[in-house]
Amino acid sequence: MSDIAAPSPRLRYRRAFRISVLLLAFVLIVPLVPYGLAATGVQLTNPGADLWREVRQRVQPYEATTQVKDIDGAALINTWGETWREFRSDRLVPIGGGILLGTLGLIAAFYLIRGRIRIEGGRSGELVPRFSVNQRVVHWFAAGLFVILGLTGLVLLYGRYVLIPLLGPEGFSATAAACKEVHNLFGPIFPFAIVGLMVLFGRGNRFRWLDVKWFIKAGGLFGHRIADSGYYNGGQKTWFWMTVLFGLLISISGLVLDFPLFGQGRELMAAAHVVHAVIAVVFIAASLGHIYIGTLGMEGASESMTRGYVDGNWAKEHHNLWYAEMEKAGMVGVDENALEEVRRHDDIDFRGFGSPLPKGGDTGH
Amino acid sequence: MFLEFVEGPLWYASAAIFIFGVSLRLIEVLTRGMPPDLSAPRGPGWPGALRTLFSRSWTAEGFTRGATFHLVAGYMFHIGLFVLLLFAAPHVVFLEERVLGFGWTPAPHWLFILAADLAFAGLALLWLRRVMHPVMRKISTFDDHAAAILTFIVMFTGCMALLMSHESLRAIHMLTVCLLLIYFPFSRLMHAFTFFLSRGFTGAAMARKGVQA
Amino acid sequence: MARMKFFCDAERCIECNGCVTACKNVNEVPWGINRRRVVTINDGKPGERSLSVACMHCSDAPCMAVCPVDCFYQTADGLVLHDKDICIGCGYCFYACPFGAPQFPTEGAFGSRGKMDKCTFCAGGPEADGSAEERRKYGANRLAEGKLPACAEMCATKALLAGDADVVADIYRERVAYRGAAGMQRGWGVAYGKPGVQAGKDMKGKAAGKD
Amino acid sequence: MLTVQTEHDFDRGVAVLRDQIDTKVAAYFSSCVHCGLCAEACLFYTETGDPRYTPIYKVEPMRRLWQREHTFLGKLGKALGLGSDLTADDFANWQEMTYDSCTLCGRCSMVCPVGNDIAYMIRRQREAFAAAGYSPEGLQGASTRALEIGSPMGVTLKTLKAQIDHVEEATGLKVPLDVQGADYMLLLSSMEVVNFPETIESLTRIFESAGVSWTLASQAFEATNSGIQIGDSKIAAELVGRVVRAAEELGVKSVVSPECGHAYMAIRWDGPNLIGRPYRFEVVHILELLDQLRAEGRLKTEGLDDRRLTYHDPCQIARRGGVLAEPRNLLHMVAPDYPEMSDTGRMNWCCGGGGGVSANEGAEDLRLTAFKRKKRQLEALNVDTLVTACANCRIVIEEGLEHYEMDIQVTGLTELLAEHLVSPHKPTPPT
Repeated sequence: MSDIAAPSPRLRYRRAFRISVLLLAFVLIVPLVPYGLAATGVQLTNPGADLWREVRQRVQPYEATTQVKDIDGAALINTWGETWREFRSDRLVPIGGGILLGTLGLIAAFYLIRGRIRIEGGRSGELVPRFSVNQRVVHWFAAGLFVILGLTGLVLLYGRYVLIPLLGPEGFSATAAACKEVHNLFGPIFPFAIVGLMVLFGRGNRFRWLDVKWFIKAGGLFGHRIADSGYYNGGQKTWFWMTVLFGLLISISGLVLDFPLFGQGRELMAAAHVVHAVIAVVFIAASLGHIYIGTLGMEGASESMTRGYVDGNWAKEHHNLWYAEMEKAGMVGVDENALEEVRRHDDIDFRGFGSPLPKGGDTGH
Repeated sequence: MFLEFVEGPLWYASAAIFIFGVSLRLIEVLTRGMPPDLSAPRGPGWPGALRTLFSRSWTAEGFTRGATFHLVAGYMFHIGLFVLLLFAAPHVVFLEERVLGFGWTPAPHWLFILAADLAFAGLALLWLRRVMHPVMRKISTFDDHAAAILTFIVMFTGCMALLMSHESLRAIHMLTVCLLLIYFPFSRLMHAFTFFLSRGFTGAAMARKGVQA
Repeated sequence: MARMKFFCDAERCIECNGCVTACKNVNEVPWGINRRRVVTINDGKPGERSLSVACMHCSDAPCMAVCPVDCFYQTADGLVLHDKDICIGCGYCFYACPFGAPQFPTEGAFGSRGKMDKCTFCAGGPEADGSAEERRKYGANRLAEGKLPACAEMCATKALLAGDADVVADIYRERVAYRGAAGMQRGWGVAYGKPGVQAGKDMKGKAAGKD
Repeated sequence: MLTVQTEHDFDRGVAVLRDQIDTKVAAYFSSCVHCGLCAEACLFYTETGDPRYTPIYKVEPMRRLWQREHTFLGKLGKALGLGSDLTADDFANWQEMTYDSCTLCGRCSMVCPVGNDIAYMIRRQREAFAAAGYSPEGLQGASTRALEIGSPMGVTLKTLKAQIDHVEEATGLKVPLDVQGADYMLLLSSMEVVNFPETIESLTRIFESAGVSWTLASQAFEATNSGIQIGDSKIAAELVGRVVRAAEELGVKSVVSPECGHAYMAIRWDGPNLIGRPYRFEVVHILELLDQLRAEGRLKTEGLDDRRLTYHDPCQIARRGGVLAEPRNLLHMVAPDYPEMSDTGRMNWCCGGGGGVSANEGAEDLRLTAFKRKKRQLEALNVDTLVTACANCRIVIEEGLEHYEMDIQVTGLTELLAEHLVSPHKPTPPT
């Protein structure tokens, strides 16, 4: 050891005492600091603060894990939920209802103003084949499905407001349960019906210049002057393509919702529901028009889908160009049995792709 | 309590009517009598009967064109119905608890859905053709429509009760099932039993002549 | 009447999953149903945090709003419960819920969604309190017995708090104050619509020591 | 003395119809699901498109009776006075469906999914219609002639003898008549005797060169059986009985059924059941006999036929008779690679004139419409010769071809073989 002179003991004690006091003061005061600061309202930043802000603002840069086996388990907050809820409660229900009731109103009004569209020339009694057996079968197959799915769907959408008051919660619960199961079980058949319609009704449904003119004349719905049209008119073609497009979209979105077994998450299903519901409302509204004009709205129209034949004058007045072609093909005024024979052997294709059009004959160009 | 009645007395009653009625109908058919064929046969009849029993499950050679619709829709309906009837989970449970005392593995979810959709689609298509096609419309009787529609209703109510949560729905399904059981023996549905006879008779008769039917 | 709330303190949660276990145990929930789950954020990284999440019993509950059969009801305690006899298992509540609380038995009749199941704040369902029927459908009804939810009681670090909103708030306020942290009532803003209680306001901790 | 019912007697008809519903018919009716597939198999439907010609619809009167008297709901309805019983009008309205539009070809019976033998049912319904007198005049006349003269076409032994003389002149061969103990007793259809005597000539040659011991029977040379066509089992039994008696008197080993469809059906398959006992002799179809001779090497032909020909299966011989391979074996001797028609063998299309339709004047137009099916089949092959083995098919097809102005020769298989026969007795070359 060195021989530097060590400090005197008194000095050593004093230093020790000061240190102790300082330490004590520190120990006593430091814990009070946050209180003091808090009292003065000064904020200290917390290490997790930014993270939590992000979480609450539902931007999700963070990676989350959970031990729970659940598709959306790790998501702390479902960012879509509120949006979807607002869509369903504040838009879909009121606006959808408005559209549907509005359509009914319009149709009623149209009926009151225009009345039933009669066959002006009266019935000629001569038959013109319009839809083959297969076409009619597939049409009614799709139509039946559409009605079942439409009704059950509407019950699920509006039952809470319309049916609970009538049936009571338990009664409606049973109804809704039935509707849900029926809707879910019949749903998957619909795309096949749509494909069937595409296959059997596709022929002759291409849009042409003629259809534009038809639309300009509004199909002659208002003036009594009927617009030119071939086998299908502009309106029918629109309905056909609407059916195909909507049918496929509604089927796809429906399947996403129907089978929650393939790991699709909430967001996807909520989105699918939006698509499904919006299309459904528009589709149903449009179908009301289709049903009206096919039955009550126009004399002689429904027979084409029930018996498969239309009256010659009806054809002349609503599908004049097609009538001309059928006349050329000698297909006017023949009786059912003769037509059965035609269906079999002539070069006019009545089965399968059964539009009664002369082979290759393409109406309305 | 309605459910109790439907699943209890009504169920047993209709099951009894079904069994009694079917046997009655079969006896009635078999007791009509059939004189023995005295002509010298080319070959024994029974192999032909056996053959036709299966051969008529498909269309005759060169006859597919006219029969495609029935072939497809027919199989859709019958296969679907078969799976639904015997392999739908609630049915298996019901059969085990109420009828047989033993059960078996029910069909998985996907198979059930597939079967149900096939059955519904097939039945609907066949009935629609019955209404639309001139031949079927001509030869169809009230019974044909009644049987088809009743079957559809039974399947439909079954589908409604799928959630298996509401007694009322279950009761409705059981009720329609009972109605079907009661109607069955007196209707077109008897073909489920007599087609064995028909195919057999024809097959045997043709085989005696040395023709494959 | 008290307003019952959940609160989970991320600064305390150690992801022991005790709450999850307690919930499953006391409510005897079927396999695959998770009324409560623990979510860990940035696992194994600096700033890792865990949270125990379940139904927050929202004041303006989205599930209630979208249910097509209107099977939800809110108790005087502000708990959002539902009636399984009414529920048809459509899954809408699951789409709408911010917290992913609604659960569905994966194999109901033919795998279509069965009846929804979710946290009841250990308050059972519409059936008579403590009835066997209630227990079968909804699990425990501890509230009726004067107890708090099992998950919170089980929490070893007292990260998960359940009970009267005021009391919970006070406890938290105190922790924050002590911890000197900014408000972090994650979930509250979403569930109860109020902005998070800011530290530093009104320091009278009447629930002090309850911790 | 048996007579043909010509007066309308509805009640008798219903009584008979009742007896006709045996186990088979009952099973068939309770199996039928009215799918309508049989229509697609029936040329009367496919060529007219008239749903009334759906085979199962043709037995609607029988079905109604069955439904009313053999099903619970039917009996109930009857008891409650619901529904309606059969009326004479039903018989009147269904005569066309029972006779004009069905040749009993049995194609429908081959396609029925539940296996109903509809031809069998129609045959049974005819019993009732015949008994009630709701049968076509043509068939009534034919049956009467068959009973009284011995042949539906009024061919007498005298006529036959004349033809025999002609044949013996042409061939210089003896045509054996009433030879005791011959092996084979040959039957002829009056159609052959009158319209196609060349068949007799051909057979005489073939048998001669093959050294077959055969004979004709003056008591029973007629093979056709109008009773089967009109559907009167008593008449049918009487006509079969004549053949059986003759055959057993002459003590022949076998009776040979000629190229005639329903004749074969009558004598081979229905006969024993009609007379109520098995035969003491066997029945073979001429094609079976010829094929046997071919197999034994006793039937030799030379040269191939350069004509483009095909074979038409007579329904009662092929589908309903089981003679399917024999004609093809024989035809291949002279035309090894002739083309078959689209639907052939057991699924062949009828000529449209079988089952008494050709003898039914009222059905002529319908028959010619139905012939369009055969027309299309032939056009598809564009053949110039059609070989068949049924005199009735032959005459019907010739009429059809003439009506549609198609240039196709129709010939019998036996005749064709005779033309190629290796023997000192060449046929007179066709001039």
